[in-house]
This record gives sequence, C-alpha cells and structure tokens, in this order.
Amino acid sequence: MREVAVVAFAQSKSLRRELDRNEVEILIPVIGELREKSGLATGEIDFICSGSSDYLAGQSFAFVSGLDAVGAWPPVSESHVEMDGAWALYEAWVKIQMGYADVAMVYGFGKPSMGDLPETLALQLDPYVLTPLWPDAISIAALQARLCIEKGVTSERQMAEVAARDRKNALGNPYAQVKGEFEIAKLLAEPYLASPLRKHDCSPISDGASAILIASEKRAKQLAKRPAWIRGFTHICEPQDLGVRDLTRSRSTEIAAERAGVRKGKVDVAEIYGPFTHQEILIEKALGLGASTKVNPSGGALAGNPMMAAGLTRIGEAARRIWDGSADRAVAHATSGPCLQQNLVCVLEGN
Amino acid sequence: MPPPTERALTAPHTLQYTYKRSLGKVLSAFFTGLRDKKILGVRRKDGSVLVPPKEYDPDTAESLSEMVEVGPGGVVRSWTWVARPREKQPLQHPFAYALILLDGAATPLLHAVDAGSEAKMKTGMRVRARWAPQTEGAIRDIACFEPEEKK
Amino acid sequence: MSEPVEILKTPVKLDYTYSAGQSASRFLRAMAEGKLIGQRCPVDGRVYFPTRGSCPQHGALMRPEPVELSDRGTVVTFSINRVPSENIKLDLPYAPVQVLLDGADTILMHVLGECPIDQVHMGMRVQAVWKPKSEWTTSIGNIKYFKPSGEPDAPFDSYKEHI
Amino acid sequence: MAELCGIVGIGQTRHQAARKDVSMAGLIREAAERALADAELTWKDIDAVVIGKAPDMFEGVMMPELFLHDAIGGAYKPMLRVHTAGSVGGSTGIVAASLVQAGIHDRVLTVAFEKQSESNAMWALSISLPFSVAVVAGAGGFFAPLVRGYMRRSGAPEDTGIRVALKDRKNALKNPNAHLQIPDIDFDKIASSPMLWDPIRYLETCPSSDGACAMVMAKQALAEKAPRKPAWVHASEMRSEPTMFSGRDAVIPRATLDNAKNLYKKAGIRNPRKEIDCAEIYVPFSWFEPMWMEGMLIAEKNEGWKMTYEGATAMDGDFPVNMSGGVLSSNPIGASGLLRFAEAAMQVRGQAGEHQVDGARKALGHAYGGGSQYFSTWIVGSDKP
Repeated sequence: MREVAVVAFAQSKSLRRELDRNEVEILIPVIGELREKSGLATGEIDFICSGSSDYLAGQSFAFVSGLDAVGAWPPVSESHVEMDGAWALYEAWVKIQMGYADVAMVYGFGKPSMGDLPETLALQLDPYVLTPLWPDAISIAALQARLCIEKGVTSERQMAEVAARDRKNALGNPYAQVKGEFEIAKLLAEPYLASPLRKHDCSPISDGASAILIASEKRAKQLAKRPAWIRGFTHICEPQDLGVRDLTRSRSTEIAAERAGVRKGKVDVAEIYGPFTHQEILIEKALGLGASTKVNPSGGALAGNPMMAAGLTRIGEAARRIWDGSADRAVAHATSGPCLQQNLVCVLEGN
Repeated sequence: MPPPTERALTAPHTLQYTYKRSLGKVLSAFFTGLRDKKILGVRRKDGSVLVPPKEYDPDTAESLSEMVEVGPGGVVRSWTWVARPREKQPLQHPFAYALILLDGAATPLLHAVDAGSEAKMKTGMRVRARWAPQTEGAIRDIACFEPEEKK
Repeated sequence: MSEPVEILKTPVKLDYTYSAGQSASRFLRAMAEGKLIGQRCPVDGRVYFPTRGSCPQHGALMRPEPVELSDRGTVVTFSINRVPSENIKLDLPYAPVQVLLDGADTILMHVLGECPIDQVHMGMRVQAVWKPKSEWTTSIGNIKYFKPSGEPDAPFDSYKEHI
Repeated sequence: MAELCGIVGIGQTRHQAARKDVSMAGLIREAAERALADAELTWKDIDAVVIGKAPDMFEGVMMPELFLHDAIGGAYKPMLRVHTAGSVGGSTGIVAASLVQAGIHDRVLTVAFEKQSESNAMWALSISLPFSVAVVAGAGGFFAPLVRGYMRRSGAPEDTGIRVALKDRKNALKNPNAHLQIPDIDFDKIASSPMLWDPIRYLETCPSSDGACAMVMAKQALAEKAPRKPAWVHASEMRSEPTMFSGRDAVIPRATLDNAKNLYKKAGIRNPRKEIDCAEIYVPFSWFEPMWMEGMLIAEKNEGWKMTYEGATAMDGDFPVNMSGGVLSSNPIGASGLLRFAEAAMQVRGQAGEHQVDGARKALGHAYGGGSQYFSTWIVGSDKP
C-alpha cells in the first residue's frame, strides 16, 4: 500500500436553510479555501471526485453543476459517487493507491432543506413494500432505538448524554449549527418526537459542503507540516431489510473497524457520523472505543449534518486533530442508508 | 466570499411521477396474495420464512421461490409513535409504525398499527392485519394492523 | 381467481423549495424589468448570459458589476424539434436556437418565431420579441421568442467558436 | 499499478423496451449471474460490488443500490455507487477495475443498469426547474444543434448519419441481446423515418431500454487461472469539463481530445487506427460516430465522416465500430457505457459470437455523457499490457 495522507480540509457552515445561495455558490468558497490552504491550482490536482444526491436537489444530474465550482479547465480527471463525500474520498484514495494520481481533491455537498428530508429519505427504502408506506427517517431510526433500549444496549439517559456532550463540544466549532450546554434532566423532560426519540436525539437538517485534499507520500510531505496519514480505510454495506439485520449492533462497522485496524493502537480522537444519538452509541461500541478516546470533538453530526458532506467532514475534522498535534491517532466514520446500513471507517495517524 | 447580500428568488418545485414497477415472480406472488387477502413469505434454505419476501436471500444472494403463507396475526417487535402523521402516511390520525413478526415468519414486516393511543402500544403485543375495503395488489391492501382482541 | 398482479403503481410526489441563488436572482430580477443583465468572468473578462454566479471555466465568482446586453443577436446553431414533451408547451415543429447576444460571450438557448421552419439557418440575425409588459415575471420566458431581424447574416468566423 | 486487472466474466441481459417479467433485482441478477457463470464463480467469491446507473429519478428510488446490492451478493461487503451522467457505465467499469489494480480486492463484481420502463426517460431527463423555460426535449434536443455544428464544420455529406445507423442496425441483427432488431432495415427506411430533432431522424436515434451489464474482474494471479481467457485492462482514462463556458467547443470538446491522448499514452498506443482492432463507442445519435472518431483521435479533424463513408467502421472495415449494434440498438442509459466496455472485452476474448471481429486482440471501450462533457474510456487486450 502507498502512503497517502489528508493534507487540507475546508467546510462551509452548516445552516438549517441556505436559501440565498445555490449549491455552486456554497461550494465555490469552500473549494477556494482548500486551494488557498494548499497553494495548489486545479491543474496540479490529478483526480477529483465528488459526492451528492439528485433526490436532495430535486433534479437529475445535480452534480453536473457542482463541477462549475471547480474550474474544470483544462479538463480534469473526475468522477462522482451518488454517496456521501466520504466514499468519494475512498475512490480518490484508490486512484492514488493504483498509482493513477498523486494529489486528489474530493468534495461533498447537499441542500436537504429544499425538500422534506425525513420524507425524502423514505425513497431510499424498498420501493415495493416500504416506500408506499412512507415511513419517515425519524420513525425508522426510532424503531431501531427502541430495540436498543429494550435490549439494554443503551438508555434514553445515555442518549441524552451523547447529545449534550456533542453539542457542548460544538461550542468550539464555528461551523456547527446546534451547540450549547444542556442539562440532561431537562432534555429528558422534553416530549418525544417519535418515541423513544426526542428532538435532541436527532441530528439537525443542514445545508452545506466540505472538501478535502489527499496526497501520496512525497506530495503530502510538501503540502502539510504534519500530514494525517491514512493507515486504514474500508467500508461495508449490510442488506437493507430491517428484518434480516441485528439492529442493536453495527455489524458492518465492526467488520470495517477490524479490517481498518482500529484496535491496533490507541485511538485519541474519533469523529463519528451518528445521525441519531443511539446510532452514535452503536458506532462507538462497534469501533471498540474506550474511555481514553475523545469522541466528536467537533460536535459530530448531531451538531451539523449536511447530507452528502457530513461523512467527509468527519474525516476532515479527524485530520485537523492530527495536524494540530492534539491527536496522534484518530478514527473517522461515515454512514449512509437507514439504520446505519452502510459504514466507512478511516484510521489516521500523525507518525 | 462575502455573505449573501440580497435574498435569492425561491419558488416551489414538485417532482411527481407514478412509477410502474414490474415485479418478477416472487413479488408478483406476494402482491397477488395481498390482493386475495393473504400474506406470503418465502422460504429460505434453512427453512425459515422471510417476510416480506424477496427473490433472493439477502445474506447469500441465493435464489428463493417457495412461497409460504404467514400471519395475519403477529407480535410487535419494536414500534414508534407518529403523533402528527404526514399526508402520505397510512393513517391520518396518530398511529404507530411497528416491526411486526407475523406468525410463521422469521423476519418482521414494517407496517402501521392503529392502536388509538401511544399508551396502548407495547413491544410483544399481538396485532392482526386489517384489510383495506378494496384490495388491488399493493402493500396498502393491508390498511394497517390493529391490536388483537384478548381471548 | 383473477390474473396475477404483475405491475405495481407507486406514485412519488416530492415538494421542494427551489432557490435560484444570488447571481441568477439578480439576472432574473432584471428580466422582470425587461433588462438583460450579464456578468463578467474575473479571469478573462468574458461576459456570461445568463449567469449562474460563477465562471464554470475558472471556478470563480463573477464580477459583481452588471453588464447590460442588447436583445439582438446571432443564431449560432439550431435544431428543429418535432417531438412532443410534457415539459414544453410549444406547437410542433419549432426551432430551438442558440443565440449569441450582441455583447455576450456565451450562448442563450431559446426558440425562434415568425420564421418559416425551412428558413432557419446558422448566422441568422435575430431580435427578441417580448411578452406584453404586464406579463413580465422573473423569467427568461419574458422573451416570447426570437425573430429574424432582417439584418444580413453574420459571417461564420464571427460565431464559430460558440458552437 | 500495483496489480494487473483481468476481466474474467461478462454477462448482460436481453435488452428491451420494458422487461415486465423482472423486478429491478431480477434484472441486475440476470446480468450478474451470467457474468459469474462465465467466470465459473459464485457470489461468495466476490470481494466487493460496484454499481452504476444514471439519475435516480428514472426508477424513483433514492440511491437504489442500498436496497439492491444484496441481490448481487453484496451483503457485508464494500459497495460503491457511481453516477457520472451518460458516461456512468464506463466510469463504473473503471472504478471496479481500479479496486483490483490498486491491490485492494482480489475479485470485484460490477453491475450497471437502468430500468427505464419504470418511468419515462424523456421526463426524467428534462425535469423543468423554476425560473427556466424548457426549450428542448430530451437528449436529442440537446445534441441536435451540436450535430448541425459538426456538419457545418466538417462539410460531411448529409447522409453520413444514415450510413452509420444502417451499419449499426445491421450489426444489431447479429447480437441476440440487442433491443432494436429491424430485419428489413435499409438506407431508405432510415432516410424516410421522421425527423425528430432536425437533423436527427427517428432511426438515427437510440431507443429507451431496460437492461443491465455485469463484469467480474480479478487480479492477475486469479485471472490467469480463470476458465476462459481474460481480457486484460491496458489503460483507462476519464476527463470532464464544464457544461458551458464562453468559447467552449461543444462539438469536439477538449475533454475528449485530452482523454484520448492520455489513454493512448498509458496504453502505449502511437497509432490508434492501426493498433486498435475494433471499438465500441457511445453513439446515441448516429452522427456521433464520426464526431467521436475525431474526438478519439482515430480520424483527422473534420474527416471522421470519411471513415463511415468509406466503410472503415463496418464489420469488415479496417476499424470496426459498434459491432454489437451499439447504443443505437440498446440503450439502458446507466448500463450503456459498461456495455461498450464489456463488448470491447468480449471481442478480445473472442466471445462475441456472430458479431466477433476476427482476430481482435486490442479493443477500445468508450462512453460519454452530460453535455458532451464527461468521457470515460478503456483499452483492453488479449495479451497482458
């Protein structure tokens, strides 16, 4: 395997409703910042990959206009996944591994506020037997949460603690959307949104974008003082059918964590993409994190969840902790699909 | 980049289409069953019955074809309460979405339960399919499930 | 027993709030006043109309100053459409044209009117025919269509780089 | 490159306007099972799956690979979903090959599909947005002005497009999987078919199809042991440019030229016309054959039409193109690019049956999409690179 590192990261603020800018106008400053930080021109980037969703945008080929933000001239080697940007990063990493590229740029963007996100996500389900019932994404997650609680995997209190922890952490994150100090007792006194989930258990709906630059060893050392080396990178997808999966654990994350070698060393920081509090707890368990790991210093998805970028942002936030020396080893996680169907694990190291 | 200086123009935009889905043998049997007020699963290699059925085993991708009738009663495995139903959802008054393990099935089916109030919902409770007045071969031929009368 | 169920109809209707974004909103508001407003690329100074806020070639935000354009131009290329479509409310056949407006450096996709279909050609000079002012909205549709202006054809070299 | 990639299994469905006999899962399984059978492998032998298709609005499912991947043995494996507009099938093949070439996986299954009969392709491709006025319908409306631009620039005879269509439609008669099979096809039939988007006639356009294509790719050590001769991936390349900018050449965009140059360089090809034995090129409207002959640097500028005119691109010509009948004969959009890539591989494996080019040892697979702005291509060979 070639040594590849995350060398630059930029993101927009997560906003509940970015009505005044279209996707390109959100992306341009993010990609501009990435260029500025790295000092690279488009021509010095060997491969570009993006992640976005046509259904979030409400139009076919929505990613095509995203290319307008790149300045793809002269023409670029470029690809797109209909997935979170974290998987676009995976594709770019593969291109470096095979020797096709040395420097790659990746971006993800989404404006879920344009539609009714929990309802739009019902279109991800089996179109024959589930979508016609239009179960919204919050209800689907709530079915999983109850299973977890009744099996004793977690509790409403523990879930509230996760929400409070993440949103307190987010106080230090200028890009976060939901932040503050919350009392557990007060959170637990709130009514259910979809029992057993309360509002604080759910990530917000966020518009936003993020972008990352990765590079092979030689270039990485030129581009960053302390590159965040990718030492494990894998992803696994489970069958979607809720009935055939054990929803009280994340088996796909367990497999991915094993293959990525998460437990081969101490994990200082973990950035987890948990769209719901109980899911963040399931991922923590699946990654096998201990008390010494600081989880979601950025606040995680519970503080800001720009769909299609939020997973990529986790990797950027983890890399930031390597760059500034606050972590020597970090784990980033991304998810997609109902009830943590598909999960990606990326291990980053400073040495 | 400076923050937006003026309000952008916005307008409603609707994506609307009625998809026509061909089904293949297993799903065709399932929906034909619903039209005839029967719930069918499909037998997996280990003998267990997958509900709703698929033409393949989700774990191994092996082809499946032997249809088996299940239900119409079953047990709630998990549930959540929908206090304010959305327009497209199966019931327009408060209801529960639930994972329901039908009698004879190894995997639960997701559907709506018309329980009247959240207090009446309980994991482990027995429910039974309530059929729509008109059945046409769709998942909503089951209007919803309802608590089974205690005997 | 009746026939087996072989087709499942599943209606999908999703409602969105679409945003035109900053730059396009400026151009659309000008349209409502009967003005054609383009913007310059900060890198090469070329005038884009309609503008979507950025120069796609350079990935840069357009210069903010508006550039007002003429409503006359040249047909760069065209086709003749004989296919009905739910999305288009025009009588068939009609000619979609790519118009290079005078003063602009990009083409505008629109349709041609007041011209027999067999006389449409590349290089044809055209001018906009506007809807009555009372019907103007924030839409490029304020221009009903382009019609031949009667000027002599533009030479091929003057527009060939825009095909 | 860490590893060589060999294509050891290829499968495709029978393409037709509406495959009413199968579900979406059934459609992709049909292609995948055939690819596995060709490779004499089972679902268990696959390490990862890569799925490609065009916009989700075609089938009305958001990211349908999430509910579908287990139908092709993807449970608890890595899964990627590619979407790069019309070139997506090609890009999907490239991503799958990359996973092997990078040394990450031993065997990868890739499937690209479209089930266009679930909706209406014209609708899905031309969804009107607020503030805009739709002036063209479907892809034909978009590409017709470019075709006119090409005719003007090159001075190509007006019947060039008819000749391409005639050749591809005759080739399709030799391909049992092709959607459009018109046994009594002749020049006059095409010439007299209705003009849809002038200058594009009805029989010069692609159909709307349901279909899927699958390939199994393996690393060198495994490909060498495959029951049938593998096709080796010699090189692949992708290029994209913006849809529109001032002065953009949308007829023969720079992205295709750059793509071609880099592809040949990586494949060690100096004279593509001589060194490549045959090609499957993405030609949804007949005129794009001469355009892409130039765009792929196989013909000189403004002379692509001569290849068609002189019969060079016919089955018995010196550079056969679209032996399968091409996109003009089958067009499940998401799969169309992968079908081009797969047909190229079938040629160098000698498994193209009636439409086999004798002795083909090196072939080009090509796809493009968007507003002629996304290009993905590969070169495959009977011999290792």
